[in-house]
Amino acid sequence: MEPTPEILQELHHRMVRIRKFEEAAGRLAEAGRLPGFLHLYVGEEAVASGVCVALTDEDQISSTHRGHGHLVAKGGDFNKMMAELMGKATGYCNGKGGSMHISDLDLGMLGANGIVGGGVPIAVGAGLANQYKDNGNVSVVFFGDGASNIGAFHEAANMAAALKLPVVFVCENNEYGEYTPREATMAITDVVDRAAGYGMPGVIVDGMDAVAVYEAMVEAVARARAGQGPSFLECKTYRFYNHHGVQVLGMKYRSDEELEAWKKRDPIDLLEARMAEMGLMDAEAAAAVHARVESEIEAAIQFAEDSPAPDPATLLDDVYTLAGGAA
Amino acid sequence: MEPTPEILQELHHRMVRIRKFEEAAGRLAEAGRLPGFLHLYVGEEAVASGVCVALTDEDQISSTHRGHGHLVAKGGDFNKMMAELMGKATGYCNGKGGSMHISDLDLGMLGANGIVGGGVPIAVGAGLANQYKDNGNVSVVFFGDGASNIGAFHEAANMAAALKLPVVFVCENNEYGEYTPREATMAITDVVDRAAGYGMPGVIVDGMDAVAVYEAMVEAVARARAGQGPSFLECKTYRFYNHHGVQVLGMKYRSDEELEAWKKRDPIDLLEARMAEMGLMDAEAAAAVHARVESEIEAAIQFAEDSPAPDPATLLDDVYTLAGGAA
Amino acid sequence: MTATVETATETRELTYLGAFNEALRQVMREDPDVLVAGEDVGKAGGVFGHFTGIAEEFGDRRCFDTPIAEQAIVGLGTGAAVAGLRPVVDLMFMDFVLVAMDQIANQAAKLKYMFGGKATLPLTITTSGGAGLSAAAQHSQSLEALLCHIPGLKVVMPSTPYDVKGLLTACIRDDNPTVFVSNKRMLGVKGPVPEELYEVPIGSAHTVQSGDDITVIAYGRMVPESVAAAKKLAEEGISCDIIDLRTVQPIDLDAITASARRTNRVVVVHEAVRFGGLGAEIASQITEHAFDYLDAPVGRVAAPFSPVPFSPHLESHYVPDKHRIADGIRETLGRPAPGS
Amino acid sequence: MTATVETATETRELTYLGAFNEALRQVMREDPDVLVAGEDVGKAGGVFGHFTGIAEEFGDRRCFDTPIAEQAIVGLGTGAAVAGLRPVVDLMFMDFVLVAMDQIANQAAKLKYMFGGKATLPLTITTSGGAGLSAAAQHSQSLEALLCHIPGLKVVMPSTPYDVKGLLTACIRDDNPTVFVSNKRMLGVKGPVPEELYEVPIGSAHTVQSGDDITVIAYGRMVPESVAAAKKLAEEGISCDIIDLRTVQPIDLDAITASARRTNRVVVVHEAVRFGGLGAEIASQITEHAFDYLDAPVGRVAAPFSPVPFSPHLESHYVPDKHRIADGIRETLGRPAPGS
Ligand SMILES: Cc1ncc(C[n+]2csc(CCOP(=O)(O)OP(=O)(O)O)c2C)c(N)n1
Ligand SMILES: Cc1ncc(C[n+]2csc(CCOP(=O)(O)OP(=O)(O)O)c2C)c(N)n1
Ligand SMILES: [Mg+2]
Ligand SMILES: [Mg+2]
Repeated sequence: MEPTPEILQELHHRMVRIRKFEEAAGRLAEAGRLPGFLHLYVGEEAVASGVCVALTDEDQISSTHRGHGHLVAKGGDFNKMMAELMGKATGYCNGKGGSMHISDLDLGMLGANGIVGGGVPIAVGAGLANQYKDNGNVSVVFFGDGASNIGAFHEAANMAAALKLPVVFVCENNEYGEYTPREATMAITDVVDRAAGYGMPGVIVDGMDAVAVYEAMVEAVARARAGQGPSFLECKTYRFYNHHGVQVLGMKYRSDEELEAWKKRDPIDLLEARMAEMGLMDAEAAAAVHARVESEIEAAIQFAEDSPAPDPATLLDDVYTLAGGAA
Repeated sequence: MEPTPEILQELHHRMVRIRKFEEAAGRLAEAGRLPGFLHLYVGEEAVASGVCVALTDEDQISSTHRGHGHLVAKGGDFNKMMAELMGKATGYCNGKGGSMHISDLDLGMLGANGIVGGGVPIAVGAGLANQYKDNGNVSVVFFGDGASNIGAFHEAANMAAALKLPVVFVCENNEYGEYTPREATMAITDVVDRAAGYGMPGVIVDGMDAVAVYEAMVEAVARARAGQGPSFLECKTYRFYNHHGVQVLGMKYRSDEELEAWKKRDPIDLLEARMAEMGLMDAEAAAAVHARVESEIEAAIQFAEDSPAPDPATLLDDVYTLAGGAA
Repeated sequence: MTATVETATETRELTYLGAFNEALRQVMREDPDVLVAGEDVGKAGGVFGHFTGIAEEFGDRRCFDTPIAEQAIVGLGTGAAVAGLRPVVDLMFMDFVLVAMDQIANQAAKLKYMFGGKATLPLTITTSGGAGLSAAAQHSQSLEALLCHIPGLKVVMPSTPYDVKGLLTACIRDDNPTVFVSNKRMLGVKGPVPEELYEVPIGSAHTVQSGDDITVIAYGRMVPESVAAAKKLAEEGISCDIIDLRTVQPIDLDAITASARRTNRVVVVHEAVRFGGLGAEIASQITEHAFDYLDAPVGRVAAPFSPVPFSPHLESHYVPDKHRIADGIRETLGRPAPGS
Repeated sequence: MTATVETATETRELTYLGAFNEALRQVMREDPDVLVAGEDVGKAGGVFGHFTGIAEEFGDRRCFDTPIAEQAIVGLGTGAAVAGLRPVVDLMFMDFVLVAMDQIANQAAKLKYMFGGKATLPLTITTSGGAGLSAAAQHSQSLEALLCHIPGLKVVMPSTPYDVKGLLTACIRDDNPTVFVSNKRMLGVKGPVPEELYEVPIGSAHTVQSGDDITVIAYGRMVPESVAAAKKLAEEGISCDIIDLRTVQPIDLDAITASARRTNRVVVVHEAVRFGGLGAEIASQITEHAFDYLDAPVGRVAAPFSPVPFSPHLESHYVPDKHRIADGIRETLGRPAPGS
């Protein structure tokens, strides 16, 4: 169904929040102020936003190594995110997880994951819990085109279909897995061609169009909540930066033309243009949103900088749950 | 193409060899004369025979836990097979592998496998070797309906398609994985629906009709030899005995009606009827084949019985290859 | 654990398998969040019979068959646990742990820590291990050493029906990922089992018999084999202190060190391959904590360095038994074998 | 290996990564059956640069990118090896060994034995392990203990460019499944490397420096850390005999026992988690073979029992370094820390 102005504002706001957070993270990384790996979501904002605006806070998502965008879209807290990226005690994971394991179970964000495909069975497990509790919640699996080639994805997709679980599989097809193009790793063009093999309905969506993603997602979620089982969304999208970090490798694995063509379809520009046409947001209003988010990001960076490092005494905490249980 | 009389004789002969070997093995197992697990191929003879008659001795196959039929169809030696099942030193694996690991690399039989799906990537690897050596050989993967749900199958099928390897995927869909019916473990009826997800052509074949399997296989093999990549054959078949051993469990997991309906389409009866019609084999001639094979089996049992047990001193042999290499 | 035994009101004989099934039923009756998933666990009740009648009693929403997909089976349990259930997932053979190793060791075991503690994972993985059934190299392994090396997991390997019931209960009630390993060759073994539900604490060993000359540490099927060996050795005047570890992660260091300090000689016994097996860790910890008390290096009786052979003629020489255990004990005691 | 060094005609400095790349090129030039497959190993030359220029020199039939499918990558190598090639397959991070564990441990490692010897598997699996890059719990592990417990595999973990070249050559030429583990933090380390192709025998340790007070056994990045610790300890009058194991399966028992019998005290150092780590096996074997020579239990310096934390503030306390190694050595020597 045609989204309301409020929905459009929400889609726009979440995309801008992702974009600003990621660009700030990229700057910090290039300045050597973030440890570890950093997989930026810039360019793919329409997918996470379109998907998560169609969800409730109780619905769950499982994420990937490229997880910041998913968490921001699910309502993640900038302070805790930035602090986690810096490895501070105030971060989402008390500094123990970092970018690749950032998570917020209270928001139903079941974690970024360092293992490609590793999060897929976990979201399916959450789907089992939702079905069993009959709580009407839905779990969503974000995964890449490359992840669709790994066994864990296949097993979990088939499991979800066999058990008719309330799960939505969202493929972020950005045409590359690290530095290797899709054509080198699969003989199909559309990952959604795999849905039929699980007995799931599947659709292809313009992953640069937040509204299109949102609309397709609303249907998939309704289907899941109605107990009709899982479905598959393939979102055609593109990452604007390198696989990790910002700069592209010395080695060229994507052409400038290709990159520029995709950038012409920047998901935020597209939505702002559309909203302007509809008279819902002029340049000034858009700029205001950008500015507000930017200042939140600045505050988050400050918060993270000012936060204490984890106390070495906590190194061995939380390996096990001590309360309850027999141990 | 319509098979020649010689091909029909060959199909019939291999099916009878499988049937007689398996029934003898079943009798020995019930008499407590075979150690370990025993997964009989009875009922599915048309698949292994139809596939292997379309192959040369240089072509390879990778097998499953239900592997005797595949080895017999590829030309396996009854003596070495029976001796291996009895755990004798004269067996194919010197008694170290048994039923679940029976193999004959000289015949291109890359081994039965105790891990469902475990043999799939291995046959794909053999396909890589064939492509690299450009030797025109083809490797064939036998796998069950249940195996199509495991990650290793998915990864290897996609790998074969991505690398355009000369591999044929032969699914033995007998509608059950152990005691669980297909409907419980997948939301599709035809496993071949997965082929499109790998960009492979796929066909459904009557797995009780050796000629149909053979004809479909000839096409798939030609395609592979021509460098056009892998293809997928789904053979609808049924096992006449229990998942392992002969008797059905106390617990009934298949109805008598279902079993009887399939037995009415016994692959050997079907081919004998067809050949009789064509005037290629009368009851007497068929009986002669059965009798000849039976006597070979009896000899093989004798050979195995008379064979020595493995010398305990060989327990630690063949863990590593000692000749050559740096070690 | 005698304490717990005494609290038992009604005790009668059950098999190892029966104790498993009863514990599961009783836990499922008390906690509606416990459900069971795995290959052939539903209608068939499991290929070994662990789950017989569970689907009938609790319905197929609480005990159901899954596709052959070990990674997804474990992940199903992990996700369901994080989302508030208390799942039991079954991996038919312990060898299949290798198929699901990423989901077990990179996911289930690490999630809580990676999330800074903000996750609870009351997941129980049940599986069946051990050799001696001519099941060959891919259906006979004892892979506990791989699991015990992974922080975040707890692993139990009971040797009696009593411990099966108490440890399975403890595993399911535990808020961490636990792995419960049945021994395939002990499923029919009978022993006293209280009717009511009870826990055997994870991490506590059990002294099977007291002795003064040497400490024998074993678990799973190697416990009865060690007892049989000790009986033989008693005739030679050797008195063994036999400790059933019961839990292999964490191990009961106090119990084993105390015994080692008293007997001054120790032999560790397991079915798993010797190199890199749990025996090495146990021997090292004992040596670190009782070095001055030891009169000989800690002995290890385990499988040699090869896959498990199929032929019974070979397998019988592969798996440790009472004879090889007795030899190992004599060797550590520096006693000649009788008649030598 | 000094012997081999002397036979080297031309020696110049190469990085750890450069030595890997050169060995691979030279082996591929001499043997057309060697090919390389893995994620991003083709056009990109590997995410760490191990395979830079290989596809350019040998073409994309001999060095190509695969899908993200670790099980199929290992199986591809296993099948190709059985069918007569000598493949090198790469698993980007050692943590991903867990994803492919069935294909490595149930298939590649066991095929030959299960087939009664009738298979040859000249397969090399290359991977990169080790912590210290804030890569967190799923990209920092040292999982050699899991591989070393599996009969059928050989595992090497070099610490110098010289050994990288010699061991990679030996692994690829070996007719068995081998696992070559690079240490992610050593890729830029420079050292002398002969120009011509040579092998460092699999299974032979190397004495890095001779000493009399204690034997320090390490491998991978813990070797330079141990050397740094020894330098510090020398000032305290402690002389260390440092042995670089280089191969962790099989281990060079003769070399380590001989040293242990001479120094009477031993410390084993590794990055992996202590519980169930290789240190336990090494300590046990030394204790078994040199019990009467030991003045103290074999010490172990290793990672504590937790996943690898992300934050550098925590990780620096997790991974063993020269300070903790020095402390471990002093402890085994019963020496107080200076200033205490
Ligand atoms: C099991 C596993 N294999 C390989 C990697 C290394 N790796 C990290 S991200 C990535 C590419 C993933 O591609 P895709 O799924 O398309 O996601 P994208 O990065 O394009 O968003 C790879 C190969 C990994 N983390 N886990
Ligand atoms: C990884 C793994 N999981 C489970 C098993 C146990 N198992 C052996 S055969 C089998 C059923 C296989 O079904 P299918 O692939 O359809 O082959 P079929 O037995 O029907 O010929 C199962 C579950 C196994 N051997 N390996
Ligand atoms: Mg991608
Ligand atoms: Mg089947």
